Amino acid sequence: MVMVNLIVILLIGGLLAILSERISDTMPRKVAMAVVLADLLYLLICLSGMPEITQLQAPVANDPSTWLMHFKADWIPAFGISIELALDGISLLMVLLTLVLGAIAISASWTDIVVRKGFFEANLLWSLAGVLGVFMALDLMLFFLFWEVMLIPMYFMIAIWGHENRGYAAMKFFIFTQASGLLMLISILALVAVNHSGTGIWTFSYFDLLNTEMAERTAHWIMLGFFIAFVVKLPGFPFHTWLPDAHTQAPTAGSVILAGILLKTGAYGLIRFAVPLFPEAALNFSYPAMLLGAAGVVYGAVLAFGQTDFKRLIAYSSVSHMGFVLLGIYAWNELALQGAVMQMVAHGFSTAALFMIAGSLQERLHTRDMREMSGLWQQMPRMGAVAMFFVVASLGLPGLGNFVAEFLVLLGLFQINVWITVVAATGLITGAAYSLLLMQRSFQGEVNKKWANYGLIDFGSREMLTMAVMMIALIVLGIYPQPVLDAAQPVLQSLLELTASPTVDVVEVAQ
Amino acid sequence: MDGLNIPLNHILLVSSLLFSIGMLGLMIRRNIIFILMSLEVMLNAAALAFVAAGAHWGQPDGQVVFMLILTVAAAEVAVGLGLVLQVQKRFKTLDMDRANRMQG
Amino acid sequence: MNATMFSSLAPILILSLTSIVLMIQASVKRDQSVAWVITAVGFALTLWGASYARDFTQPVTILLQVDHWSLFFTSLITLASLVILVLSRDTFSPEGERKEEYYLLLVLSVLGAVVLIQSSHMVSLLLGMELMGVALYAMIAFPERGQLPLEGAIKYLVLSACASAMLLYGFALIYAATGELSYAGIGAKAAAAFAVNPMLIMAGSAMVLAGIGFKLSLAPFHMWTPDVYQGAPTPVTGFLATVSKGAVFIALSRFYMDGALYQYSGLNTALVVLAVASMLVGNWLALRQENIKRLLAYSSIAHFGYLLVVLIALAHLDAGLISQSITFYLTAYTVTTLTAFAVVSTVAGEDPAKQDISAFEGLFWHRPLEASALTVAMLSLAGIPLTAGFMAKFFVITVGIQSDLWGLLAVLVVGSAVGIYYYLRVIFAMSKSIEGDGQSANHLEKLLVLALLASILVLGSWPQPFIVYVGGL
Amino acid sequence: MSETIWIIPLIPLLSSVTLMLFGSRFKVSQIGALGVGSVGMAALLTLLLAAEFMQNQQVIQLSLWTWMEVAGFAPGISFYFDGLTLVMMSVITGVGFLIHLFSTEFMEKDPSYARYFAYLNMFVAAMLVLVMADNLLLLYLGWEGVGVCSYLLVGFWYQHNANGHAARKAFMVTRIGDTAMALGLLLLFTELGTLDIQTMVGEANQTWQVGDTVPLVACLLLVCGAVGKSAQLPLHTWLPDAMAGPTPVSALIHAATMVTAGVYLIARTHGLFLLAPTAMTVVAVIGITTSLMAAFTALMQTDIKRILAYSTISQIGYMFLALGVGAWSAGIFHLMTHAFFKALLFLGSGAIIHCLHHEHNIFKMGGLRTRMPVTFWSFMIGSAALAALPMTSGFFSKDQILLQAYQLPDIGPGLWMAGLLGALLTAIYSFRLVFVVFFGKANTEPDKDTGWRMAVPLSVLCFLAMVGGWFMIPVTEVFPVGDGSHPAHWVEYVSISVPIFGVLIAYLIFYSGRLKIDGLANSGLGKSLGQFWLSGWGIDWLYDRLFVRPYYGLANLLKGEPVDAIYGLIVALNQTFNHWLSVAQSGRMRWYLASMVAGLILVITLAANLSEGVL
Repeated sequence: MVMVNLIVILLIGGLLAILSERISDTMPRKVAMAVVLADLLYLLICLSGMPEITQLQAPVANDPSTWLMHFKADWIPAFGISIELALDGISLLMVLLTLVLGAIAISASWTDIVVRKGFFEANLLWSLAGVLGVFMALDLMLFFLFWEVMLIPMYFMIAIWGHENRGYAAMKFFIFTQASGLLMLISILALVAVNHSGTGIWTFSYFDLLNTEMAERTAHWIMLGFFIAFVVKLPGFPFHTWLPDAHTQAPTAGSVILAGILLKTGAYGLIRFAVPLFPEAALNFSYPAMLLGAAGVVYGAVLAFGQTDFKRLIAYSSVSHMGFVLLGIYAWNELALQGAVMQMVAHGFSTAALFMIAGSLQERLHTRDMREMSGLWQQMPRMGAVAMFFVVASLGLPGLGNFVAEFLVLLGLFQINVWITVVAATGLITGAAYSLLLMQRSFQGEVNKKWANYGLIDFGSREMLTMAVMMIALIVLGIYPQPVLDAAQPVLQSLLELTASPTVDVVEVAQ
Repeated sequence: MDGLNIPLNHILLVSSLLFSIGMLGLMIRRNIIFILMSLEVMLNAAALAFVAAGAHWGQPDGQVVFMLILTVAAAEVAVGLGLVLQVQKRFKTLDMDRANRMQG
Repeated sequence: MNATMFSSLAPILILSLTSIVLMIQASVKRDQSVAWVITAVGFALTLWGASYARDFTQPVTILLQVDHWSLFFTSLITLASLVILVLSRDTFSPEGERKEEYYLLLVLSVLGAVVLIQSSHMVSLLLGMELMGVALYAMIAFPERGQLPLEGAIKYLVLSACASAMLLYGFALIYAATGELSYAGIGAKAAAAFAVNPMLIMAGSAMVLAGIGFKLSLAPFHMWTPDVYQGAPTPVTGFLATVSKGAVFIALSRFYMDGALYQYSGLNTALVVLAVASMLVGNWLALRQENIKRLLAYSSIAHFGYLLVVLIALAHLDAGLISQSITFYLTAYTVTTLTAFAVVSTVAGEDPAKQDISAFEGLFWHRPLEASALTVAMLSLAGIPLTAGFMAKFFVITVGIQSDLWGLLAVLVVGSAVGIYYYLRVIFAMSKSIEGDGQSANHLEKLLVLALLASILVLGSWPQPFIVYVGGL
Repeated sequence: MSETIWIIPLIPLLSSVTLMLFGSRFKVSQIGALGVGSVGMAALLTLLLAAEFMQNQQVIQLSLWTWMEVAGFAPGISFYFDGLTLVMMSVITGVGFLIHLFSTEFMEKDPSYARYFAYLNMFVAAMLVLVMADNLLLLYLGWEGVGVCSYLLVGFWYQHNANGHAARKAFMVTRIGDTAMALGLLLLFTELGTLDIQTMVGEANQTWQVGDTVPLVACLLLVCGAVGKSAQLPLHTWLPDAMAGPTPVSALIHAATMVTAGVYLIARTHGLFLLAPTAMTVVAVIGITTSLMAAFTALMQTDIKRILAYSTISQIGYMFLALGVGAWSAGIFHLMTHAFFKALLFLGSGAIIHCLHHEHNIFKMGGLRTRMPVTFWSFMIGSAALAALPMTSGFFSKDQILLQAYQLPDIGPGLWMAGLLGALLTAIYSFRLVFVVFFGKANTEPDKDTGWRMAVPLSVLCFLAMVGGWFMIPVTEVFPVGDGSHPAHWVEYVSISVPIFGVLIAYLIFYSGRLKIDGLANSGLGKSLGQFWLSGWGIDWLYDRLFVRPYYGLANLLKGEPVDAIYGLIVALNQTFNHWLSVAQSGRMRWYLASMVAGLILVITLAANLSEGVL
């Protein structure tokens, strides 16, 4: 019930946010913040009451009773569809990330949104609710429902409060994700149908579908449906082109949620569904998948380097970073998977922060074009310093979360395929190139006279507080990532055992 | 039966010719009146086929349907002619090619 | 004929009675509000009649088949007609036009639709279709002024008559081949006839398919759709889109199932081609359409393409899941389309200029209820979860997968992906920040919109009771 | 003390964080006190540690916590302390302290005083982590940390685009090496299952034979990292540009400490390199080639800091040579003496620049001998040590290297002769600098002389540069001991006399003017050769054409997102269909009829296609 409550609180919170606009103009954001923090607090209280949380027990992937939480209620029994939610270490990490970044996104929207604030905060909360659902739903239909529905508030956030080209961006975002979602729907139904024809039972439950027997070819095609849907969301090369537009045009809070959380649903889906449901098909497909990952790493980095739009650059950097996640997942060993999970968390913070900085700049300068910036450190040293921190985080400075992630991915990947590792590792170089270019063009360089008398205001205490949360998070992840790793470890372990199959050849490391 | 014993196929051929003529008329005529006439031809082609089939099977059903078709045709044309009057009034023409306010 | 047969004919009888009462009323004292009330009461009684007749399901003569399925659809289209009735009260041409006859036509058209739904024989099919169609011509042309309604009506008349001719000719050929006019009879003799002269029965079935395909506006028989949708008064368009098409589709499926025509691969291929063409053409045409009524017209083309997938699957699956899917789909489609037309009708009225998508800009902010309803309707048409349209698509895909119709599913995905674009365009326009006048619809219409909105959401988010109910039909 | 060595890097780190957070609220004197004090404290602790170590020779291994633990990969935040570490720590904290002190005066007027010390302290902390790290991953943390600090400090005066460019170049070029090194780490872990240096070396000796491929690859990857950080061929190009930073930064980072990290890395993992003799040869060849290349280049430079930068590259080349020939302790010894005299030279040049209104061109200086005596003597001593004149610190270390290189079989004498040539060049360019700057006629008037905060570090470093050669570095336990044999005496004599000869040449050309080289320099060949050397052998130019521009070009080419063109094509296709179909919706009824008829024919044709018959 806890999990249902988590979602319901956010849904109701959204309505409250709309209503609260009638009380005062500034009320919605306060309500939204209160709701998210209350949700977070509620989760933490519930967790602290559970004995398992101190020692996350190893969940058996296909036995829900071993999971941290499990909830099941009938929904459409005619098709064996139920409201089944469950929580294990990875879900928990993602849920926590969602709520924390949700609060951060609300903080980002504090002064950014000037019209229809109530509706904005409502959309924000609803999209968070959808994401929570995605991370907790273990009934495939329910998962699909959340997967699709979370996009609608996101669509509105881009379409209503976005920037100059919002219509195009929102449309592109929606069509990409929906079209791929349809493929996933077909895959889900096909999987269920295969299971139905084998067992005679209609069920959409993850736990029941885990060991569905099917022909290799069938598995391959069904798996591809899932794969494409998740990779579009990730986004992986070459399905990424919606992302730069959506990120660039979204309002700051939207970008934070998009980059910080929404992309992670794709990675989560791969780990939770695409591979475990079709272990052989997925792992036979690992080579192309890893190639796509490596291509994403390189391509994203090169394109990021060519951008002049602050947010677009960060968007492409996300493409590059999420390429590591794809690599990590399809290397499918504990090191790489831990790296992927770590990257999901760390990238969430580092990119969210960069988008907030971009948003703050846009709010102050009314442009995102880096050619018009330059030398902003002079007037906004605090913002500059913060930006520097997150830039070096994003280029993978050891001691910060992203490094741990990328290194683990590479380490795991190296055991699977040396040459892809080498290609991916060039991402460290190109990553540094665009990251530093970003810094150079915006905060460093000759002071642009244009802004001299513009009365630019440096980060205030609210912004610094928000940033501090993320900075501390990244530092902690960077030098003591063990809690995150421990949370994910048992889950990954059981997934690995589940998918361990003699037919899957592990490519020997080249001598 | 007795009297003329025309094979069913021959009548069907005739009726299909009639039907085609009607269709052709529909496609090449621009005047709404002629279009309605072509429709009549098509309906009657169907009616003829029914009658022939009924005769073939020795059932009265074919002729029943024939009556029905006549009624239907009458109803269609009655409404059609009513509309034609309005068309003349509002479009000042009976050329259907000019009645194309809506497109795209 | 015996007494129970009259009981099972309750809906038809009540509708006929209503039409007579309306005629008498019009000849005694013309008063359109009274006529409206009579019609409403007539529809309400028809609903009652439909539930009453559930206890007397049986074949009524050779012509009609009264069963739970047809009674369900009788109720559905009666409900839809009630909605149309509510929308018709104030929306079109309030100044001076006398609408008594309009209500009469509406009742007659519904009567035709009910006959069509219950038909099990070519003659009843013909009767129902023509009754419904002829009344519709007049309804479309009902406004006294303007060229568009007239143009729509005359086009519909001519093309529809042409389609009827095709249909009839097809029937004639089938009759010639089998000597049967009832579906069941055809089904029984078709195989033998096929063995003797396959060309005859196949050509006949194909022509029937073409005739019905016209009414369902399947590509390439679709071209009338946008013009008629646009030209007709909005409530009439709504009627055409839901009642007329729904009834015809039921007739088609009955003919197809009882006539056992699904076993002929040639016909199936033809259906596949029509389905594919409809899915693609409908969505492509709608892509950049500016007029919302035309847009909905194109969307309906695509939707009947999706629905056709279910019919095609008949060749591979037993009828249970198929008829369940058809029922769910048509219900969802009807509710959704009615919602859309209800909103269009209350917001845009009969003014062509207000039917452009751009005229809907900013609707979110000054008419939130209508905008939300239209948004949900669009999402439902696009097949987004939590809406009825999603569950409908769920059925179609499930059926498609179980019958291994992968090619059709691929086209469905492509079509739906294209579809998202234009549905979203409407939503996007409404969400634009433009201040507009805050005029609002009357309470009845608001209530109606709210009810429709709720039913889309309930069907989408809690379909279990309905699925169980439909399964029991 | 052994349990608390982690405090040594922590102090500057804390100081740095404090300065970052609250620097803007502190007074200048407070900032200076904190910045210098923290490093001073670290230096003091290091001194205590050294004292303790000298007594008990105790190697310290200290693990604070496990950094991460995944599937057997469990690097710790753990430190390892032995003689080598001690040498490095002493240099870092000791020389670091002096440079910090120097900076307080040098940077006094800068508005970003706090930021400067924050970065500088951060650097010291990162460098300490680098040398104290017990495993390669933690070492990598320090390694990257110093890289970032270097980036921040080179681009410290961010208002000038050139500085930003230099900073990025420094980071990027080293990053290339770092990435290769990271790959090396991946390889080592995958093969040996650990990154703890001591365990790893032990494992390596168990697993591999001398001459195996895997250790060779691993070592070469590590060398890549070392080459990048230590500015050796082919990744040396960043260092001369890195002189854009404040001069004390150049002294600390780009002369004394960070750039020698590569040397440290190889020395630290010498156990691996012993398994890969080829890798050692590569190191030696890289070292000597770099050394010569840089020396020739230094000969032609006119910017005082660039001369020193190339000289640094050249000297590190010697260290690489030492490592490559197995003269581990000689390499480290040279590292230390180089830290002394090069820091001295840089600080000296800093003092000149500081007093000469930021003048960098040596030919615009001149005659500073009398006006800036402290600086002059610093330079004299520094240059003497650099040129390895007898009895200076540089003499002892370089001599050891050359002699051990000579003893290498086969290529030894060749290396030795090349080394000698380098030594000759070193003497020439270093004294060219001295003669041009401090003798001759004055071109620019200094407006001040050094204050005590500059003078004290200079003096201390002078002392160290003189006597550093007598220090015994405690690394005998760390490295394998050589066979103690000596080459023939004549080799030693030649080695000693070559630098003196070089100074003589410099004297003849640049001071007395007896030796005229104008003719030679102005001849066609001379000119182009001079130009070639001046440009650093055209390597920058080459890289620009080979890598930088193509990358910019590629980024520019792809900027418009070509992948989107695929989707654009899909959209265009849909629009085309839409267009065609819309045109078909002409509103003409007869046309609609035609479509219906066509449809009818189509349907009949399909249905009547009886080839498949009944299903």
